[in-house]
Amino acid sequence: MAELSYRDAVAYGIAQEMRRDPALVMLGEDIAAAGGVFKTTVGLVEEFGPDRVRDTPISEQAILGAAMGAAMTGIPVIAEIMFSDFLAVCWDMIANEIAKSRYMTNGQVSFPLVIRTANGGGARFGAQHSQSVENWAMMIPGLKVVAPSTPEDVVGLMAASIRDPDPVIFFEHKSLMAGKAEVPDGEIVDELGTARVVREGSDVTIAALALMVPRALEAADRLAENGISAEVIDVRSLVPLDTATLLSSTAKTGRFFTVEENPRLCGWGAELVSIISEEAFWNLDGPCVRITTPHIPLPSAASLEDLALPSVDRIVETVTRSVDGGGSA
Amino acid sequence: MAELSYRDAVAYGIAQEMRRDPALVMLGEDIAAAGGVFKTTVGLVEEFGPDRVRDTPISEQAILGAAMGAAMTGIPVIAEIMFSDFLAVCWDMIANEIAKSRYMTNGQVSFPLVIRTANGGGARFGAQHSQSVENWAMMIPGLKVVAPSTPEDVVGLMAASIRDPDPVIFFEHKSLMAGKAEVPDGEIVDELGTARVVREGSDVTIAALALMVPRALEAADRLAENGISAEVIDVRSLVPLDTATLLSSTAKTGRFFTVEENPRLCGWGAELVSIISEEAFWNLDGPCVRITTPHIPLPSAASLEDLALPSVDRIVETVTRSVDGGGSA
Amino acid sequence: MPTDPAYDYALRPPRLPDPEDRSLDDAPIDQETRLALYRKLQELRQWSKRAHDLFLQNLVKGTTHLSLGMEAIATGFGMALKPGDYTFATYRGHAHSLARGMDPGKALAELLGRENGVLGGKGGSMHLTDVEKGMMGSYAIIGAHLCIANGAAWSAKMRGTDQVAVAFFGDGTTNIGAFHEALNMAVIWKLPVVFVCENNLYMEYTPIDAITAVPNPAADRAGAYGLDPIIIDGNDPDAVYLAAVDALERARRGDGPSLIEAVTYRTGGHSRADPAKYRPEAEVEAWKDRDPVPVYHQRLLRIGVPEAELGDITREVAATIDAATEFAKAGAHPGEETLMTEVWADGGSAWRN
Amino acid sequence: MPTDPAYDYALRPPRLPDPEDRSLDDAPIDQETRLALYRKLQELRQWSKRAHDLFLQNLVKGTTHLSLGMEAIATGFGMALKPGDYTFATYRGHAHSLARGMDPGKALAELLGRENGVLGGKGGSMHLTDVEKGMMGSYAIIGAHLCIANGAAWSAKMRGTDQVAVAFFGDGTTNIGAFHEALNMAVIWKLPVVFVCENNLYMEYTPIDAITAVPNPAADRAGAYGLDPIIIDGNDPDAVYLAAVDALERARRGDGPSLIEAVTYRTGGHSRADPAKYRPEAEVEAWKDRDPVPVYHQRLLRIGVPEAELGDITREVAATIDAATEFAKAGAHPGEETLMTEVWADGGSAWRN
Ligand SMILES: Cc1ncc(C[n+]2csc(CCOP(=O)(O)OP(=O)(O)O)c2C)c(N)n1
Ligand SMILES: Cc1ncc(C[n+]2csc(CCOP(=O)(O)OP(=O)(O)O)c2C)c(N)n1
Ligand SMILES: [Mg+2]
Ligand SMILES: [Mg+2]
Repeated sequence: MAELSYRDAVAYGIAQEMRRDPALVMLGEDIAAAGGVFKTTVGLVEEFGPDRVRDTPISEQAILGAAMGAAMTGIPVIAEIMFSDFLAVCWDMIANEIAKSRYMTNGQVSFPLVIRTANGGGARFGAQHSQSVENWAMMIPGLKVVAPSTPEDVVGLMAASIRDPDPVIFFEHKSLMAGKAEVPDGEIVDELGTARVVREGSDVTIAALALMVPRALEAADRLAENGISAEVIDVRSLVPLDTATLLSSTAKTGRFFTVEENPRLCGWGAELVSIISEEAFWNLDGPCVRITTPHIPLPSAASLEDLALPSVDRIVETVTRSVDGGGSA
Repeated sequence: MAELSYRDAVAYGIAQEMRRDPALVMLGEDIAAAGGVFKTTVGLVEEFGPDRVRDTPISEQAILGAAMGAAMTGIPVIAEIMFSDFLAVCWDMIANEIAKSRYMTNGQVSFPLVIRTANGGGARFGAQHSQSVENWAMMIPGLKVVAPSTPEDVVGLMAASIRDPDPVIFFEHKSLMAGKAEVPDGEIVDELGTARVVREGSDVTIAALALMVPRALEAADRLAENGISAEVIDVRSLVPLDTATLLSSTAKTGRFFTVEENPRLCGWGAELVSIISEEAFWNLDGPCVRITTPHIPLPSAASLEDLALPSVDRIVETVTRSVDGGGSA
Repeated sequence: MPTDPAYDYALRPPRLPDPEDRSLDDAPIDQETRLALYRKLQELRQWSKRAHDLFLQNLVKGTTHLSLGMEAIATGFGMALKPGDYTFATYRGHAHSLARGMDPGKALAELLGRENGVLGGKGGSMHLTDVEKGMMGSYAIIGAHLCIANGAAWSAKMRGTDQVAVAFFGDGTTNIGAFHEALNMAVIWKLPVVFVCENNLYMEYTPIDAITAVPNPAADRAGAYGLDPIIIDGNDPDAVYLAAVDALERARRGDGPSLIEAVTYRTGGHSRADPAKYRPEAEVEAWKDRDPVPVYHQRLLRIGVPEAELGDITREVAATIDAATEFAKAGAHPGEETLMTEVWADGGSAWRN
Repeated sequence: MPTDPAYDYALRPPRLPDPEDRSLDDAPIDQETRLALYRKLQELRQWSKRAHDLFLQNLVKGTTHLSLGMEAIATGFGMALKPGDYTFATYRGHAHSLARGMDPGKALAELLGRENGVLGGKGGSMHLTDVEKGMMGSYAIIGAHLCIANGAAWSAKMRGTDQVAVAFFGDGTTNIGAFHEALNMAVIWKLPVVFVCENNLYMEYTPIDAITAVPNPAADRAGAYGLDPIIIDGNDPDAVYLAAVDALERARRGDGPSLIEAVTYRTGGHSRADPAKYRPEAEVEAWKDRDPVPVYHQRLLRIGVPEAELGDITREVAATIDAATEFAKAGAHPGEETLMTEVWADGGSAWRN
């Protein structure tokens, strides 16, 4: 049992897998000697050498092309795209090539490939370096999508993503990097497609992801003081999606909320709400409510960014108001 | 009153606006002498000359960069991206630059800019030339999103999009191109953010877009034979979204369905269902149900593509089963 | 297979290949190889014509991009590539697929959207792939596959094999960003990859000169990556073969990538929808004289191959293509049972439990 | 402002600028202009240092990318540009913004995330923009703004003005696809645009040579677009000014774009998070001798400007920067009332009725 920061858990998880599979390689900008701009790959080039931990030019299309070509010819690859906002400059590689090629070729190729990227706000980096784009990935058939909220999950889901023979987009949250937690000794391998009930409750279900998980948990504490018992689910994996856990929790509580950092329209919460409101309709005691970043680009100033991202206060107020009045967000 | 194909309506609508505003220009691949690969820009270079209707290299980032830079310095622009799948190669320009720059600069710049693109399936073009990506655009704050289903709407919404001072993504559906309809004489200018009830009904509300509108209408005919009165709404504009029309129809019918061509996860239907199931919850007599393309890349073979896209049969069956049993899609 | 490295196959200016040029008659290529080149050329030509006939019969539903007139490039490279090598092509990838040994029947069946197609009907005309044969895919969005070819080359290098990846693309593709990123990475990582620009003078309907800052869209960019400019007659199977052998050898030696511009012309339209009316008639006529099939036929006659032998090859190929057509037409239309398969490596498409 | 076109300001090999080089002392630039250059240089330097101090006081919350050591480029161009011209910069855009006349207080306030910031706190350090001054934005994702600058240049051409657009970017940016697309389009459309590569030898933490196929990342690519390779000493305000005047003239004459590689070095880290330990100490030392402020100071003394005059300028600038700091610190933190404004041209952000 060692205490590990979320940041360090990234390199820890990758190292576990690079030791296990000598074929596994990594590429990205400034990931080798510099250890990554978020210091998430510190020590890897020292242990595994520059052929396995490879610096690249600022050529995101070439990075993912190299990753794709290597993966489809038998080399498992981890590619880093520094900020998730930059997925946009190589979106063709992700959405049109990597995601579709297995289906298009009727299964002739596989893509043991993980695209890691720093996602999310809270660092006052402004609209082009703060986005939560997990919904971009979720909407593309052929991609698996993971977003851990704890150091242990970083390690375990990293291992699961690397071992998965399909392409996984792995979102590391910028504002969770510094957080520390105990991580068990020995090999850690988690399972994709499994949500986790991180707090049990009986009145409402709150589904959250990444940075929103600790906020939902804190909100649940405050809601408990107000007499509302909230069950909090860390969704962890958007694709595959653990609908069973979401549906059974909602069947129990009768109320479903999401806490989302992505902007409002077509977020992952819209998908979850649609599933719940179709399949658990007769269990619902009131409307499903999404607590999201408003549908605006993210502002840079600290005071504005704090207003934009879902806060503990906003979660508490929205859930309370909704439970009390059956109203809207 | 003249009969116009959807295809011809595109050039007709653009010409109306180019005559009105001598500053308006257009650029894209093979749009000038060739008249566009879908023949949607035939005659424009002849009337307005090669300086206003400009062929480009295969450089989608440069195309949209040119459009953005021109728009922000006072020249209204229409940019064509040949197939909507190719939005992925210039997604950074759209999602990170064009959509965000007004907000980031606190309103210093405007983008009188329309990005036209051929969207959707049914042409047996395979996974990289058949996507419905209107949900990609809807999820980005700062973009307006339009998808007409009739020749008259093509003309009127094109004019509204061009006159709008904000960036609009204008989706032209490949499989509607050949369809003809009467279009009134004289100037036609429609309004963004207005859905249209294209068939009134009392039992269920069906929201559809583009190619799915005629299918929903045909399904409504068949449902009527089965004793189900369907109200069909052509959503037309995803951003701004006419929630008033959707909510009031659902308040009347008590049941809400979407017919969507985009793949299932995080489609525009998920957003609509989330809005309805939050704000019209107490009006609902049963679950909201989405009828979508499954969450797979689109296959090329005619037999497979027909199975993938929502068909009239599937709409009829799903609505009937749901109304009868309250069940799922 | 090794050729005389000093042999000069480069296209001399003017850029238009000269059909009267006899200089490659005595190229260091043995007759057996040349007959194999001729057979391959016939196969690609006859297959493409058959695909065209099948459109006209309305049996091909989507779009299709033929290589009619351009087959010498796929032919020359197809002959020079070794079994383990990797080919990456565009939507105009039929010739390259067949040149690697894809079954012509399964290829046609794919165009017809049949279950017995090489992709079970899922991919279609623009995505022909046959991984077993080293045909790593046909990519329909301009640019990406140059980057992907790098990845396969990188993989070969990491695995310590002598495999080479070859990416074929058009003149128009040299103006998209991915071209630039791919070339730079290939050079800095010294990857065993060969980039082959099929310069058919048109990007779809627009002449390439109208939209490109330099006259030779690929060769004039070679220097930007420290590479040699190489321009060859893309209508001459011998010139292509010699250039291919050199570039592949260079890659196998560990000397890194090459960029080859093969000048050619397509006889037909860009795709089935295109009557190709935008081209000056004189240009079309001039290139008719350079059609690789009769031009190569003449060379073989000049170097002493009996006409009858060439006739036999042509007829044998015709029989193959007929059989392939029958095979394709006999295929069933794929149904519900395959729609949802092969999104994931487990064979399925489940995104939820 | 017109300079002697024959005057040679190009950097001679070796690439490292030589601080002992006296050849530009007699460059055809009048003393008034040179004093203005010196004042601008001081302003950019002192402002950047102040921004750095404000981090250390933990008043700047996000990231920041300073131009310390690189200010001569913004200075030289800032002087050569006319009021209507367009500047497009990167996240490292403070110097370029100030060089166009952005209010130094509003610029600092933006870094501090205040309501009185030039963007009301919405954009932050990486997005400084002042459209009234021709500062058309700072773009934080590599590559895009070269394409956007083309658009502004195209617009100027369509409107028949003589405006020129200038895009500044780093050495690392030459390896992204958008660079290639932008250059090609600028040339074929003969746009009045100047591309200025600030080659500070590093892409973030990685030496540019390690990841680039050619030694001069911009100049060695010029030929790929039919442009002349131009390399200048980016630490010499006079060299930059002369090159800028030439390139702007060329653009205004209708002769199309230029690509200029200005060699420079940043004194500090890539961004506030970076201690810049990855650089060899000898290299850092060597470049200290080439710091544009003392080097230019020496030149002005050599050509007869009294030391006292330079001292006055320095002190006047210091007073401005102090006032700017007070202005910035006094700003309020923006609140709820601005969060949802200016998504759309109507000033609001409504996406529904
Ligand atoms: C990114 C992208 N933009 C546009 C297209 C549409 N498109 C298909 S083929 C083609 C022309 C390609 O020209 P070239 O590279 O010369 O190849 P050729 O077809 O002549 O073999 C275009 C523009 C595309 N497939 N991908
Ligand atoms: C598309 C993209 N990839 C990566 C980054 C992250 N990044 C920011 S600055 C930078 C280095 C840029 O180097 P260079 O172009 O030389 O400019 P410099 O910072 O040295 O001025 C990188 C990689 C980015 N902003 N955008
Ligand atoms: Mg071509
Ligand atoms: Mg740099």
